[in-house]
Amino acid sequence: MVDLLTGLLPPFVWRLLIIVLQIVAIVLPLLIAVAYLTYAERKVIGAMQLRKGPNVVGPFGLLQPMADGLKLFVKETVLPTSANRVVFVGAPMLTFFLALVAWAVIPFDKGWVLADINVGVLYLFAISSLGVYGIIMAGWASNSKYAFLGGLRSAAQMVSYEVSIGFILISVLLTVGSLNLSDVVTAQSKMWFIVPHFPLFILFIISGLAETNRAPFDLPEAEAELVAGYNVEYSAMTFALFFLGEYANMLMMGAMTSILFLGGWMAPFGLGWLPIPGLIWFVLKICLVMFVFLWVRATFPRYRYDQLMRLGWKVFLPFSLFWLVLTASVLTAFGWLPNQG
Amino acid sequence: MNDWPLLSLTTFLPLAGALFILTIRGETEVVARNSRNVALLTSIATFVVSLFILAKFNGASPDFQLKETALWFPGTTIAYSMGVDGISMWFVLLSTFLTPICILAAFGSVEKRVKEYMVAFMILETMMIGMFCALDLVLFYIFFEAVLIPMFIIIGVWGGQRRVYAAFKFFLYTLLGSVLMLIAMLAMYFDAHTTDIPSLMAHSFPFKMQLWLWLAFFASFAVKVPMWPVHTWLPDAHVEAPTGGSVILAGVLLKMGAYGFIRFSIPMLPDASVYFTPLIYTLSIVAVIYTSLVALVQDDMKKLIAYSSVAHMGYVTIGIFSMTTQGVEGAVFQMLSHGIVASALFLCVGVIYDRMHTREIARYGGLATRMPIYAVVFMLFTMASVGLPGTAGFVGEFLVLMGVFQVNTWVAFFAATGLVLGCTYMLYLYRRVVFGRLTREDLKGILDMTPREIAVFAPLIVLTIWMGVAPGTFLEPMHASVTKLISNYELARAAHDGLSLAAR
Amino acid sequence: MFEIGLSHYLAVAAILFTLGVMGIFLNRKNVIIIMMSVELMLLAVNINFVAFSSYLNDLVGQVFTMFVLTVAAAEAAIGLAIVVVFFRNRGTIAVEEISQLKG
Amino acid sequence: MIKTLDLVPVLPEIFMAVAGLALLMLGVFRKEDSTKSVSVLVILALGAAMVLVSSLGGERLTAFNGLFVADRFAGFAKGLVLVASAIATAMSLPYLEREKIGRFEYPVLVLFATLGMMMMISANDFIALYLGLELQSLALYVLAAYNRDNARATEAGLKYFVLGSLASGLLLYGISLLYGFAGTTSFEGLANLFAGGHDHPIKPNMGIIAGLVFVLAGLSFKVSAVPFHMWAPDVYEGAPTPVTSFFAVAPKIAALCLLVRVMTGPFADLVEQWRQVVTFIAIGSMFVGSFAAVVQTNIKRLMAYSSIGHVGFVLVGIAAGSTLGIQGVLIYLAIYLFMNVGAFAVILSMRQKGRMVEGIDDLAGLSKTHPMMAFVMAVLMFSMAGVPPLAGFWGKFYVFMAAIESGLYTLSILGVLSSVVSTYYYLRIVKVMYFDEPVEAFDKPVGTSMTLVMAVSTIVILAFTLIPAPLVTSAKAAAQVLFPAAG
Amino acid sequence: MEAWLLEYLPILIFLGIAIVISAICVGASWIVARQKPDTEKATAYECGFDAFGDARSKFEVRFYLVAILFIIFDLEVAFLFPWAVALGKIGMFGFWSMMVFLGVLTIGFIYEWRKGALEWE
Repeated sequence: MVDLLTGLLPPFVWRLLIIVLQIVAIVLPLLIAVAYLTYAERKVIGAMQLRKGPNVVGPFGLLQPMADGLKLFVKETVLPTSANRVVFVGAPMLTFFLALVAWAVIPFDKGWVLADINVGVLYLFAISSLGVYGIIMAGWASNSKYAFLGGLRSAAQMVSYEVSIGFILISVLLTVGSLNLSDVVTAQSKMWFIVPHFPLFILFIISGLAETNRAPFDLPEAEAELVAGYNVEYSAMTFALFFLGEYANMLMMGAMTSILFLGGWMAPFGLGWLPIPGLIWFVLKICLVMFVFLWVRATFPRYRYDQLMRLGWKVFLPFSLFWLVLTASVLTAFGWLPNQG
Repeated sequence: MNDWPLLSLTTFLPLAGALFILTIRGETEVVARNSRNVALLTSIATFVVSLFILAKFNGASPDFQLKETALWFPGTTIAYSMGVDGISMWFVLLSTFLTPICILAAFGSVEKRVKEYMVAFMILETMMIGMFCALDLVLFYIFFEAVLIPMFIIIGVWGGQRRVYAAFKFFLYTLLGSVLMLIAMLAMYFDAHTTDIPSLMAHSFPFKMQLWLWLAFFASFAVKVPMWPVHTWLPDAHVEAPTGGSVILAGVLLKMGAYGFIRFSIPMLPDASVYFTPLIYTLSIVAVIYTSLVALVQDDMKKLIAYSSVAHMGYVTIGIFSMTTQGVEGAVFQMLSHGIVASALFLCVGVIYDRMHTREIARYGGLATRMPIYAVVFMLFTMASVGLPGTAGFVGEFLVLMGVFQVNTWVAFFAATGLVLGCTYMLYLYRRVVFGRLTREDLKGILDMTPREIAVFAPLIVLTIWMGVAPGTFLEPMHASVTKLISNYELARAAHDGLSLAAR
Repeated sequence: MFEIGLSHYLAVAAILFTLGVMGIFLNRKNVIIIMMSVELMLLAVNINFVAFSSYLNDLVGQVFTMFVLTVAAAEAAIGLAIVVVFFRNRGTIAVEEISQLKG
Repeated sequence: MIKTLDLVPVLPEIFMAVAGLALLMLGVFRKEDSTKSVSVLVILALGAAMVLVSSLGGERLTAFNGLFVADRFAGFAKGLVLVASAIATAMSLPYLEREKIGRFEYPVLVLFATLGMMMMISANDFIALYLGLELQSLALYVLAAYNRDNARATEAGLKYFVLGSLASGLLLYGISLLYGFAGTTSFEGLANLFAGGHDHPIKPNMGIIAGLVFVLAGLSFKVSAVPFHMWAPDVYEGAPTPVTSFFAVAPKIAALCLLVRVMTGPFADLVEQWRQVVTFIAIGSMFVGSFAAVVQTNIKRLMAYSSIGHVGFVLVGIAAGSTLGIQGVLIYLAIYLFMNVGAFAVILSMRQKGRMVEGIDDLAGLSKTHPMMAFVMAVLMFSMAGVPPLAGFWGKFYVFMAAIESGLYTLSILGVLSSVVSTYYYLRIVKVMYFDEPVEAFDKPVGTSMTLVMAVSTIVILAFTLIPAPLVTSAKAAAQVLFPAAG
Repeated sequence: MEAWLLEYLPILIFLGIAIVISAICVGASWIVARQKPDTEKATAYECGFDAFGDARSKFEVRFYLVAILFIIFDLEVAFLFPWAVALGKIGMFGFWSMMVFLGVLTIGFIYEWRKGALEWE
């Protein structure tokens, strides 16, 4: 049977087919995960506030995300007359697109990675940097004051925290000595990086919140000040794409946190002997991080914008820089650097 | 005074004077008076020192004498090298002689910014003397060009109505010519590997190169002489310059070009000189006749004298390129006499200009009645300019004509025609200014020459007559140098003729 | 399969570079576009360097690229700052308005 | 892999970098206005750097694996640049205080720009060249727009920035082509490749020639040579005057020295290829500099064209491509330095009723109102025109001497002719000062630093003819380093 | 094609698929949903008032400042990436080189801090 198939198609096409299937295998669960992340958010926060959360559509409200999606799907796509149409429509597409493609280099389990490139970290860093464009484009193209200001704020916020994320990545890379994400995970086989780099872990989580415009840093969409920020003019599917992209980015942050600090697919607490596949551990870790994200949202009040920027530039940046120097010094001084030669 | 660097002393004494004048401070009146006095004393002292040069000069030797050499630009042969031969010595003396006269003449006529005027004049004198003494190409060029700066200032600040135009024209014309000379000098340096003038005289350049070099030098000297058709700056500069400036311009600066021909073109580039002699003859003849005709119709005295200078310098170039002993000696003598006579004529104009503030010939007439001394003096110099035997002008013109007659009768003929025209315009000028009836009201109050003015003219008169009566005094010391020049030249010409014969 | 060689990279770089230069000279609208054109030129240069570096198997080109990137960033930062002060003084960043100094 | 790191040749640069950073910190942590103290310290730092440069001696030393070279040539050029920067800083201070735009960043930026220039001069590899050039340029862009509340200054900064980055782009593109076709960015490596002594000298192909032309174009921008000169007049006019006085001297000297090093280093054996280009640029610069300046009424614009013309003359020396030519270039630059700072000291003193004036006509009658200033300016103008016996003449003399030696007769003749034209506008300034009637007198006092600069520059210009040997010999020694084969 | 380039093939395909997905999402909704725009609907939201002025006018210069700071620091990170990976190979020389670089940047950072470039209000 297999021989027949391979004979039927030239090997190259065959290979393409496999790749496409792999991609589908990533994208579909991802979209479902995103959908249920929104559900989880409402449920978790509901529980924390002693409410029930969605419970009407389907059992335990499990079909609520589907209903939301369908509603947005059949809504009218309003294009403001003063907007720049191409950019206006392009912005959510870009955001969503970037949220998807970032997953191409994530190792879900040992060897389970779509593209095992040796500059994975760089790729992630680059893709997440591009995220700003979607927001700026949306804010600008809408030609609405709220959207514009929201877009600018959001962009400023994202770039501010991206700098410290960059330094955090460097500190981790110093310990790993490779830009390949699988190598990053395997380097933690003895000890997860959360232990030596604990302050960095905290920094990373917080920066991740800021980077994804999550509470308490959800300034760009602060309803009270800016109506809904950069996506005030968006409706229907264009809005849905922003929404999806944002939650996919959250998941991405969770994945990155797991890979960088929580040992990726590896089992915790010496539980490696259990017949549980790495993928499960990985997903569990992402869920844990997501829970923290939701927890934070339910707990903390929103930051003021100036406080937010001050935190990014005056606390995170100096500290991550300091930690970087410290890491490099310690590793160099004790000869613990990887790939010494 | 045996070991004294006489030439440097002569050259830089005026500069020291200039620096001294710069330090004078105080009330405008006092400063003016002191500056005048210091300048006069310095220039007289310079003249006295320069007389020592004459005294120490050995007229029998054709070589450069009183030589001084000092290292200057390491890595090149450019050196501070000074020396005089029988020809240049006279120009040094001419310069030192005319400067005090100019300064004295300026006592009455230059009223504003006297200090600056004197400084400029002193610097000018240094540059002139240095140029005639220089025995290094580059040193020569430095002095040759540096003259422009003080002269530019003199014309521009103390000049007449169109002084700015005249100053610019003077500066740019001369500069344009001399930059080409600079290129030629550099080319010579790389061919001969020296900038020493005596050594360069001994060096023979390839003929092709000579032609280009000669043209480049010609560009510079022709403007300076000035030769027709690049003489147009001269009338403007003369007319606009203050009297002292005109005197120095006519007396010394014009000689620089001709001196350059004698010093560079002929000894260093003999073949090219032969080649281009017809060109020189043609231009000179045109200059003599054309400018004489132009001079005839001038109604500005200074302009008329300026054109006469162009004509007289035409004789000089003819004489130089006649390449005979009489011709060259005549040319040099003519330069000296023209230096004296033309200067005196400008001073004569200055005398009445200071009184009437106009140079228009038509504004004058019948001055003889009110100014007898002036009439006599003016008469003397008019005659000298015309070439009356017994005055300085005669000897030079006569020798030039004799010299050129041996070489080319047609040139001699045309040059002689020029003489006649010269008589015409000078006498015509004299008649219109001095004779006739004194009709104009404002002239009736005009006063005759003051003792200061007489003092200015006295040495000039003496010299004019001396040169006319005993030209030997001046011709003797230069004879050896001129003979050497001619013989070298003849040698080269013979070689060239041989070459061209062989080529045929 | 279509093989991409050095010359293709060079051609792309040359086209980008030309576009950048044209952008500076032909653009009549906005100073920001000029700055983007400058960046485009530097990008073309980087493509060149990296392509050559790979072709020559020599790291210097990539090192150079890093430096160019950094300097380009610094240049962009300073350029942006200058544009801002210009805008504050003149209230516009249109290219035609940059004409107070004749020439 | 990494050899012993000998930082001795880079000591002056390291010192300057540390000093710059320290002064930046000092300035930012001082509560009150620290412009004056930082300026003085910057001048001292420049002086100390000069001492360090001269203490290196004449030996050829390299650092950073041959990326950086310190030799006699570099020492000479750095000396000029340091002097120029120090004088420019000293001249700026009174202006900044008067115009109330004094901030301590100004001297620090000058210091960093100077550091960039020193790196440029010592570059022995295109990477080092690029970095030095950019360090210089970036600081200069900011300086041009330094008076940030002035529309003209910011416009000047913007223009300078746009065209400067364009130049960097051209230069880089050229470097990338050279790298690709020659396989190295090291000056020595390139020189060996093109040298005849090499086993297989690379025939300069189209790529290398194109790269060379781009590099030349980029550097021509930086030295404001025709046809890449158009930014200079606008920037000179628009930038604050002390900045202009800095622009006119130090960066120009540095860029020209860089050009010298590039042309005589890696491309020494391609002289036939680049000579035509340089000749063309030189002729263009000399003529544009001369003719365009004639119609100017703003003295800063005039100085811009004047400097374009001077660059043309310097390029004549480079086109000669010989020891004598480079010697001439260095002598020219040294003299140019003093002529320009002197002239700018006068321009900076042009104030009427507390306001700066920039018109040439404002100089009218200066010889009556400020005789000494007029004298200084006249001396400098005659010197710039190249009239002997002033120093400016010798600069021109040496470059034309070199050109004649190399047989570039047409270039020389065109050059001297253009110098006659340029004389016209220099004379015009003298004319305005000496021949015209005074308008309004300039404010007094002129200021000590200005007087000092004027006096020093005038003395240098006048004295050079008397005592040329020190400059001439050291320039020769510096030039000889670039031609090791000639010995 | 070289082997290492093949590793990027999945990414390329992923990019293509992601574009298609996002296009389909918008496009399908566009087709399925009823499109009935009117002036009120298509005007930019401004708290119920008619929009006045151009939204893309001046905005605070601090955003530029943040952008400029970001460019500088992000580039710094770009330098750090290769350094971090190769630090083991380049040893003390590499370490100290980067420390000098970071030191210079820190000084710049302190300067900005003192100058108030990091203050938002």
